[in-house]
Amino acid sequence: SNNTEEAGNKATDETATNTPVENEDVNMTIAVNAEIISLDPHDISDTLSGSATSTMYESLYDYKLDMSLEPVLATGYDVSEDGLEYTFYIREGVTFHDGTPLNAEAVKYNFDRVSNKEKNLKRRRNLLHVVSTEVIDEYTLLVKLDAPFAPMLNRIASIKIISPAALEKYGDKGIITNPVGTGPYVFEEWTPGDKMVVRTNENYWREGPKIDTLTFKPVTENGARIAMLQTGDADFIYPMPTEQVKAVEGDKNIEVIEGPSTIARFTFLNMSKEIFSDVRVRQAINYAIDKKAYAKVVKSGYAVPLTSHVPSTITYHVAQPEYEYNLEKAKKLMAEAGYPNGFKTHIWAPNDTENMKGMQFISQQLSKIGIEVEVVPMEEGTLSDSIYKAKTPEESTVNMWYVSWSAFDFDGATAKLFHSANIPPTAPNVSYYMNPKADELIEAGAIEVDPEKRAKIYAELQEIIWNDAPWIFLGSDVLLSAKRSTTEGIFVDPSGGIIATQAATSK
Amino acid sequence: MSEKLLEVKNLRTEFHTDKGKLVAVNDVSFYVGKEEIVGLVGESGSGKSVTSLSVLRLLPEQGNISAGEVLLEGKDLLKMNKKDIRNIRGGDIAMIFQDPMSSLNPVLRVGEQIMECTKLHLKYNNSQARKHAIDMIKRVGIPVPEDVMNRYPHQLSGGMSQRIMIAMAMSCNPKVLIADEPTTALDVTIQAQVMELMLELKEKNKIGILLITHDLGVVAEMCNRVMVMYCGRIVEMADVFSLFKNPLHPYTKGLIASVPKIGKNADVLPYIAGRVPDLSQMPKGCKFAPRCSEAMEKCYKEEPKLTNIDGNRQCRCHLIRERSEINE
Amino acid sequence: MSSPLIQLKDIHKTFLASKTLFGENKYVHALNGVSLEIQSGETLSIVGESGCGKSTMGRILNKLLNPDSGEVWFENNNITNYTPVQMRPIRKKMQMVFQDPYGCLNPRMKIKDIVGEPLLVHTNMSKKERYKTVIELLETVGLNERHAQGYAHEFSGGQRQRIGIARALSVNPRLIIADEPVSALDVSIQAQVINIFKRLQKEFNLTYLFISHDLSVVEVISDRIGVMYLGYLVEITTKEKLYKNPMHPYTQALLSAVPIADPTHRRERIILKGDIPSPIDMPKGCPFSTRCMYAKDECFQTIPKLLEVEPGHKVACHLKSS
Amino acid sequence: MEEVKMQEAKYEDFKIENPMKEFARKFLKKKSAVVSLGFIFFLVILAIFQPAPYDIDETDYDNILSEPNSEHLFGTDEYGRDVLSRIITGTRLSLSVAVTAVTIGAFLGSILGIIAGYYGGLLESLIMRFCDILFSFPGLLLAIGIVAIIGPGLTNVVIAISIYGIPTFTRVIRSSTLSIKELLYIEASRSIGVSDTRLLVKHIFPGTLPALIVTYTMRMGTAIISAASLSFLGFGASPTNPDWGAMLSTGRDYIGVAPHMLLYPGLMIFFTVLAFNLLGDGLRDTLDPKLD
Amino acid sequence: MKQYVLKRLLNIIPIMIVVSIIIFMFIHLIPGDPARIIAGQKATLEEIEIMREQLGLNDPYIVQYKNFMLGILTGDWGNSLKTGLPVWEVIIPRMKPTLILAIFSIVWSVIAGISIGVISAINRGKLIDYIVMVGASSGISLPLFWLGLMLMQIFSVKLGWFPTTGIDSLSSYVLPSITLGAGITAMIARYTRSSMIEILKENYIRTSRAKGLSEFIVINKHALRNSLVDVITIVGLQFGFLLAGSVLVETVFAIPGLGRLLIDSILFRDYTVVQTVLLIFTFQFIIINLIVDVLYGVANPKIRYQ
Ligand SMILES: Nc1ncnc2c1ncn2[C@@H]1O[C@H](COP(=O)(O)OP(=O)(O)OP(=O)(O)O)[C@@H](O)[C@H]1O
Ligand SMILES: Nc1ncnc2c1ncn2[C@@H]1O[C@H](COP(=O)(O)OP(=O)(O)OP(=O)(O)O)[C@@H](O)[C@H]1O
Ligand SMILES: [Mg+2]
Ligand SMILES: [Mg+2]
Repeated sequence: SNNTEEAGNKATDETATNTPVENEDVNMTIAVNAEIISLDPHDISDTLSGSATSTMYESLYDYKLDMSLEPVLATGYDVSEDGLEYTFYIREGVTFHDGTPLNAEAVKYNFDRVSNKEKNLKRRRNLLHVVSTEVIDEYTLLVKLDAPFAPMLNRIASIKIISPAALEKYGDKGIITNPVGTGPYVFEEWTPGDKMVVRTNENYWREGPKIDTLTFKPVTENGARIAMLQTGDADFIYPMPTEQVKAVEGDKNIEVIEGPSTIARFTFLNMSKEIFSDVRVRQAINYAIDKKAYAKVVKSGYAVPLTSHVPSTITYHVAQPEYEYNLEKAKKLMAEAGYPNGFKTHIWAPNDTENMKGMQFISQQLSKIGIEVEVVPMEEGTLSDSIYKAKTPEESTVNMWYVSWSAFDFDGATAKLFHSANIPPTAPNVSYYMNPKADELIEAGAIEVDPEKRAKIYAELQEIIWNDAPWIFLGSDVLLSAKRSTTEGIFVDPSGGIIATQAATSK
Repeated sequence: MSEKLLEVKNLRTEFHTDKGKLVAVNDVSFYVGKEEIVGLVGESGSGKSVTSLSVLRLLPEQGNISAGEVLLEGKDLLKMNKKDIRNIRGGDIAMIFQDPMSSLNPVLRVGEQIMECTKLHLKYNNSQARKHAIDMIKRVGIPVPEDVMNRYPHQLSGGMSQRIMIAMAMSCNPKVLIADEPTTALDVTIQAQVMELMLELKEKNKIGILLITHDLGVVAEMCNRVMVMYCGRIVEMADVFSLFKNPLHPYTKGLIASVPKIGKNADVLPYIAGRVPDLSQMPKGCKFAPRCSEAMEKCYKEEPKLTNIDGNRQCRCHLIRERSEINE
Repeated sequence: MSSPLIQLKDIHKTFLASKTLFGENKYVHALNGVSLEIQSGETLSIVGESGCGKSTMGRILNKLLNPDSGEVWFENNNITNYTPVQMRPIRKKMQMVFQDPYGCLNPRMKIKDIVGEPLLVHTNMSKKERYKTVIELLETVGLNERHAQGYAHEFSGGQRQRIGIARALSVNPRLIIADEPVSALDVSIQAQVINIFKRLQKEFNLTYLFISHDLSVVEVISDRIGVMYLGYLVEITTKEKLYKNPMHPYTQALLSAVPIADPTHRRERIILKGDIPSPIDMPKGCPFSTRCMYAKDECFQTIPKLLEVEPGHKVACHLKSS
Repeated sequence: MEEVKMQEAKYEDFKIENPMKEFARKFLKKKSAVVSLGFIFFLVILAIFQPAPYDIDETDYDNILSEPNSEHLFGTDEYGRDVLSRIITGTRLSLSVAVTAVTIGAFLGSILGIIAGYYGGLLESLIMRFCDILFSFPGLLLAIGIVAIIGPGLTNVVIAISIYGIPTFTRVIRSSTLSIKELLYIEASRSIGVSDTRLLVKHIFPGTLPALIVTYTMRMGTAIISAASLSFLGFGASPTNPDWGAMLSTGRDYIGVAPHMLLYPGLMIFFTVLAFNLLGDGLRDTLDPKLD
Repeated sequence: MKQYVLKRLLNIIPIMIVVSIIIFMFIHLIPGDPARIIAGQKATLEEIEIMREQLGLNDPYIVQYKNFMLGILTGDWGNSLKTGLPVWEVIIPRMKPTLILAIFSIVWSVIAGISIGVISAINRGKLIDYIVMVGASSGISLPLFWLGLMLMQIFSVKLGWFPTTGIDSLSSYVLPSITLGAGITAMIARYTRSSMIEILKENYIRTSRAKGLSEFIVINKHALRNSLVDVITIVGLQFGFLLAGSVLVETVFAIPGLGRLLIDSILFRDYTVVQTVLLIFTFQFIIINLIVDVLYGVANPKIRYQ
C-alpha cells in the first residue's frame, strides 16, 4: 500500500508542478456586448473595434481619461497662424511589432491611405480637410489643410498608425486579420465573431501592461456576461447592465465602476412636421418629461440629465437652464400652440429592450399632456431605411426618433445633427433643424482656432439650440463597467472605449 | 381415445375495457390428445383466438384468466412462474398464427428468427442452430433453404411465410401445436399445401394439434375431433364424422347448412339470421337463443349446461338436455 | 344473343410496383390482354387467387382505372376515353359493391346519407323524396328505418354489405360489379347476402360481374365463370361445364383444392407445387407453366391464347389448343 | 339433412352510439389531457374577462422591481407595474397571437395539403417542393427572416409564425389525405360518380379532421414558444404590450435583481405550452389519427 | 443504392438554384441599406454612395444575381460586407462550434430520448410512464433561452460546475447541448413511445413471445429494432429544430456559431454572409435528409431489397 501511496503522491506532484507551467501566462478576459467588426483601425466606425485595435495600435495624439489630448506617437506639434499647416514631431525610437521603425514616412503612408478616396475607408471623413502630407525629415511631418479646421488635432487622434511594411505585405484586406502596430499588445489571434487575443508587447516603448495575454470576448446576453464576471471567467465586463448592478452589489469579488460619458440621449422632433413646427410644442414636451424618472427607470439611475445638446464631458459645454418637470407649464404651452387636447404621433427606435424601454417611457410621460405616442420599434436596418429614404423634408415620415449620439469634440457632436445641410438623406439632422443663425455659428466654430473665441461661439450656439428645443433633451449616460476586484488598470473612457494599456491583475 | 396431452378445464378469460369487464371465454374445457387434430370452429369473435392465447398466457395486457386450469401432461401452466412458462412456450407448446406475413419480424432475417428458438430451448450454439434451421426449412418443403435463411420476411410469399412459421414452431419438437387459423389468409391452392404439410407433421412427430378455424371445409378434411364455439362457450363437441353427419346443436346445424356445397346447392341458401352478439350486450339465457329457430321460453331465461351425450359427445342446448335427461 | 352489355377488349394494365428507393422502378403486370363480354341479365363470375387482377378488372370496367391499352365498351359505346363528366350518366347504370364491408362505408356519415348519395349525385330528388327512397331501399335489403340513422361502425359485416348493396341499387343500375362481396363474411351470414343478390337480380333484371376467390360460392350465383391466373383469363365457360369438365390444369387444381365440408368425402387432391409467381417478374411462357404438372417445352416459351375449344368454352392452354 | 329455417333476429341487433359520446368517454380517461383542457379553459376565461387587480399601465416609480408581496403577488416590474396584472391581461394577447397565427397556417396549409394529396402530379410536386424549401430553413430562422422583411411587431409576428406553420399543416394534411384517398369508401363514392369537390369536402376533409385537430393543438404550443423566442431576439412584440414573451424578454435583463420578472412569465408560457401539448397528446390518443 | 444516392445528389443542383434565387430575393426584399449600415451612423452621403458603388448595390438585381451566381461558380463567394473578410474566412471558424453543439445535442437526445420512450412504452399507463411523459412534454414546452439562462444560473453561477459561456473546452458545450437537446429528447421520447406501443401490438411481437423469448429480448431485439426504423426519420426532422434552436442557444451561451452569425448578419445586412449561410443551411438540410433516407433504407430491409 505504501507503493500506491507513493505513486499517488507522485501523480499529484506532477500535476502540481505541471499546473504552474500551464498557468505561467497571466491571462485576462474582457467580456463585451458586441462583436469586433474589423481590426483595420482605418476602416472602423464602432467603438468596440476601436477599443480592440487600440490595444495594438497607437496614434500621434490620443485622449486621456478626461478627454483631453496627450501626445503618444508624436512628441508635439505646431500649427501655422492661418491654421492651414500642422507640423508633427514624431517620437523617435519606436518600432512596429514587425520591427519596422516608426518615422514620418510611415505616418505619411498611413495618412495617405486614409485620405485615399478610392479606398473609401471609414476614417477618411476625419481627414477630409487634408490636402497633402509632406515628409520634412525623418521625424517631422507636415500636414496641409484646405481650410482652417479647429478640431483637427482631435481628428488626427483618430488615425492609428499601421506598419507600412505590413500594409505592403498583407494588403488592404489582409491587414484586417494581421494587425501590426506599435501598441502595448501584439496580435495573437482573432476569430471573427468570437474572441480576439493579444499578447503583451515585450518591446513596448513605454511601460506597458503587466499581464501576458488579454482577450476580448463578445457576450451579447447581459445575464451571461455578468455570470462570467461572477464566476471569474471574465476579469472585466463592459458594459455592465445597469439593471443588474444590485445583483452584484453584495459580491466582494466584483467592483462596479461608474464614469461620465460623451453619450447624449435624446429624441429628435421632426420640425418639418406640422405638430412639431411650433417651438411651444417642443418646449412643452421637454417640460412634460421627468428626466430624473427617465434616469431611474430607463437607465436604472445611471444617467445624468442633459444640460445642453452636448454632454458635460465635451469641451466647450455650457450648462443651460433646466427644462424642469412641470406639467402645468407644458399643458399651458400646448394650449397656446393650439393643442389643448394634444395630438397623435409616433416614436421610432431600434427594437432592443433598452430602446424600447426608452420609447415606452416617453410615450407614458407624454400621454399626461394628451400626446398619444405610438411606440414603433424597428429592426435597425429598417429604421435607417425609413429615415434616410426621404429625399426632402416633405417626404419624411419620421416624427420622433429616440436615439443617442456620441462624439469626441463639440463639432462632432453638433454639425451633423443641427446644420441645415445635414438633413436626411445627407446626415442625421432628423429634426430637420434649419436655423441660419445656428448654421453660421456651427461653421464659424469649426474654423476658429482660438479656443476662447470658439468657446464664445459655442456658448451662443448652445443657447440657441437649447431654446429652440429641436430635441427632447433626456440625459447623458453614466458608463458602467465592472471588474473582478483583482483587476487593475483597465478603464472605460467617456466615449465608451476600453483602455487596457496598463492592465494588471493580482489573481 | 388417446392420452390427454393438453387439457383445459373450465377456462374463463376476461377483458378489462373501457366498456367494463367482458367475458370473452367462459367455462371452456377440452383436451388435445397425442397424434390428434382437434378443431375449434366458430364465427368471428366467438373467442377462438382468446382461448388459444390463454393456454400460453399470451393475452394482451387488458386480458386476464380468472378461472380454470391449463394442464400440460398434468402440470398447470396457469400456476407456473414466468420463467417456467417461457420454457413451455415454443418448447413443449408451439403456436402459429393466422397472418403469417405479419407474424414474422420484418427487420430480422428468417434464419435468425428460426435459430432463436433452438438456441433458447435446446441451447444450441450458432452452427448447430443453423444446421437445424436449414433442416427444418427443408422439411417444410422449401427447396433452397440456405437462400431462404438469409431472406427477410417481406421477400417471402404468404405460403412460404406460413411454412417458415411452421418450421419455426416445429423446430423444438413441441408436443402440442396450436394453430390459429393457419390457412385463412392463404389462397386455396396454397392452403391445400399447408394442410398437407400439417397432416404429415402430425403423423411423423406424433404431436397433438389444436386447429382453430372458421372454415368447416378445413375441419372436415383435417380434424379428428371438433369443438364448436359460440360467444365464448363451447356449444358442441364431437368427432368429426358424427358432427357433420348428425349435428345436435341448432347453431352447428345452421353453420353446416349454410356452407355452399358445389353441386348440391339449393336455389336459396340456408343461413343463420342475426349476428353474434357483442360481448358487452350478451343476452341472458342461452346465448344463441335470439338467433335460434327452435328457441323455447326457457332458452331466454336459463343458460343450458354442457351435457355429455353418448359418452364422447357434448352439447350445450336445452333441447338436447331434455332429450338426454329423458334418455337417462 | 343480343349485343353484350359490357365488353373488355384486350385490356393491359400495369402498376408502378412502388417507387423503390434504390434501383430502378419495377412494374406489376396486373392485367395482360384480358377480353371478355357480359350479356345483359347474366351473371359472370371471375375467380382466381389473390393478386391475379380480379379487382383491377372490376375497376377498369367501372373506369375507376384507365387501362394501359385495350378498350372498354358499354352498351355499344366505347367508353375507354370518356372524361369523368361523360362517365357520370354511365356510372348511374353500373354500380359497385366492394369486398371490405368495413372500409367501403364512410365512418363519418349516417347510413341514410351513404345510401342516398348516388341519388343526390344523379337525380334531382328533394330531400324528402330521397329519404323515402332510402328507406325503401333499406327495406329491400332487409333493414329498416331505424338503421338509417346509424353510423357504419354500429353494424355487423353482413348488415354493412347489405347497406352497400342498397347504395348500389339506389339509382336502378343495369350492371353491378361486386368485388368479393362475401369474402369477409362469416359463413352463416355469407349465405344471407348471396340470397339477396340472387333475389335482386330477378326483381330488378340486373347484370352481375361477380368477383370471388371461392369456387363454392360462385357456383350458387353464376351463369358463366371465368378463371384468372396472374393477370390472364385462362378459362371461361358456363358454370355447368366448368365444374363438370374443367379444362385448364389450373382450374382443375383449384377445384380439387377447395375443402369440402364433408369428412366422408376426403379424397386425393392435386397439390400444386410452389407459389404463384410475382406479377412483377412474369414467367416467359404460359403464366401457369411454373406450377403446371403437364408443362411442355412450348409452355415455357410461348403464351397460349384464349381459344374456344368447345362451343362456349374458352381455354388458354397449349395442351388443349393443339 | 334438415333445413334450417330462416328467421330475423329477435333481439336488438343494433345500437346507436353517438360518436361524440364515445369520444368524450375515451377522452375523459386521459387525466392529463382533461386537466390541460381545464387549464386552457381557465386561460380563456382570463383572456375574456381579464380580472387584473391593477391597471397594467399604471406606473409607480417609487415601487419598481419590488419582490412578490401581499400587494403585488408576482411583484412589480421596472416601471413599478403589477406583474400579475400584466400576465393576466397578457393572456388575451399571447393566446390570440398563437390562435390567429396557427389558424391562418392551418387554413392555408390544409388547403395546400388537401390539394396536393388529392390531385397529385405536378401540382403536388410544386406544393411539396415549396414546403421542402420552407422546411429547409429552420422554423424560427424563417420567422426571423420574415420579420426582418416586414418588420417587427405583433401583426408581423403573427404573419411570420403562420407562414412557417404552413408546411407542417400541408404535410400532415397531405399524408392524411393520401391515406384516406386510398380508402375503399372513397373509391366507392367515386364509383358512384361523386364529383371531386363533393368528395373533397364531404368525404376527405372530415377524414383529415382528427389529424388537423391534433396538429392544431400541438402547433399552439410551438406558436407560443416561437412568439416568445422572437421577442427574445428582439423581433417580437413591443414591450408596451403585456405579451408574455415580451415580458420574459425584458425580464431577463433583471435576472439577478428581480428574478420574479423572468420566472412568472416563463412559468406562464411553460404551463400554457405544456397544457396544449398534453391536450394534443390526449386528443391524438383518442382520435388516433396517423401522423408522420 | 449507389445509383440512388447519385440521383439524389444530382437532384440537389436544381433545388439549390431555386433556393439561391429565393434567398437572393429574400435578401433584397429586406429593407435596409447595407451601405449605410456599414458606413455607420456618422457617415456622409458621399461615403455611402461610394460604398454602394463598390458593393455593386447600384446594379440591377439581375446583374447582382448574375454576379452572385458567377462568383459561386468560380469559387469567389465575395467578401463579408461587415468585416471585409472573404466570406469563407468568416464562416468556416463559425461552423465548428455549431457542428459540435449539434452533434453533442443530437447524440445525447437520441440516447436519452429512445431510452425514455422505451421505458415509458413498456410501462404504459403506469405511474412511471406518466411522470416520464409529462417530463418529456415539459421538455418541448420550455422556451429554450429561458432554460439556458436558468441552467447557467444554477450550474455555472451557483454551483460552478461548467463554464458560463464560450467554447474553450468541451465542458463548455455541456450546458448548451443540454439546453438544445431537451426539446429534441422530448420529441424523440414521445415518438419512440408511440411507435413502441404500436409495435408491441404487432403480431410478430406475439410470435416472439410465443417462442418463449424473455421480455428483455422481445423489447430490445424485436420491438426496438423495428421502432428505430421509424425513429430515424423523426431524428432527421429534428435537425431543422436543431439549427433554429442553435440561434437561441448560441446567443445565450455566447457561442460563436453559424446561427448567431446568421442573425447578426441579417441585422447588419451583410448580404454576402447571409446568402452563403442560408445556402449552407439548405445544403446541409438536403444532405441530412439524404442521409436519413439512406439510413432508413439500410435499417429497413423492406426498402433495402426492393
Ligand atoms: N384486447 C381485447 N380487448 C377487448 N376485447 C377483446 C380483446 N381481444 C379480443 N377481445 C374480444 O374477445 C372476443 C373473442 O375474440 P377472439 O379474437 O378470440 O375471436 P375469434 O374467435 O378468434 O375471432 P376471429 O375469427 O375473428 O379471429 C371478441 O368479442 C373480441 O371483441
Ligand atoms: N394501385 C395499385 N398500385 C400498384 N399495384 C397494384 C395496385 N392495384 C393493384 N395492384 C397490383 O396488381 C395486382 C392485381 O391486383 P388486384 O387487386 O386486381 O388483385 P385481386 O385479384 O383483386 O386480388 P385480391 O384477391 O387480393 O383482391 C396485384 O399484384 C396488386 O398488387
Ligand atoms: Mg381469431
Ligand atoms: Mg381484389
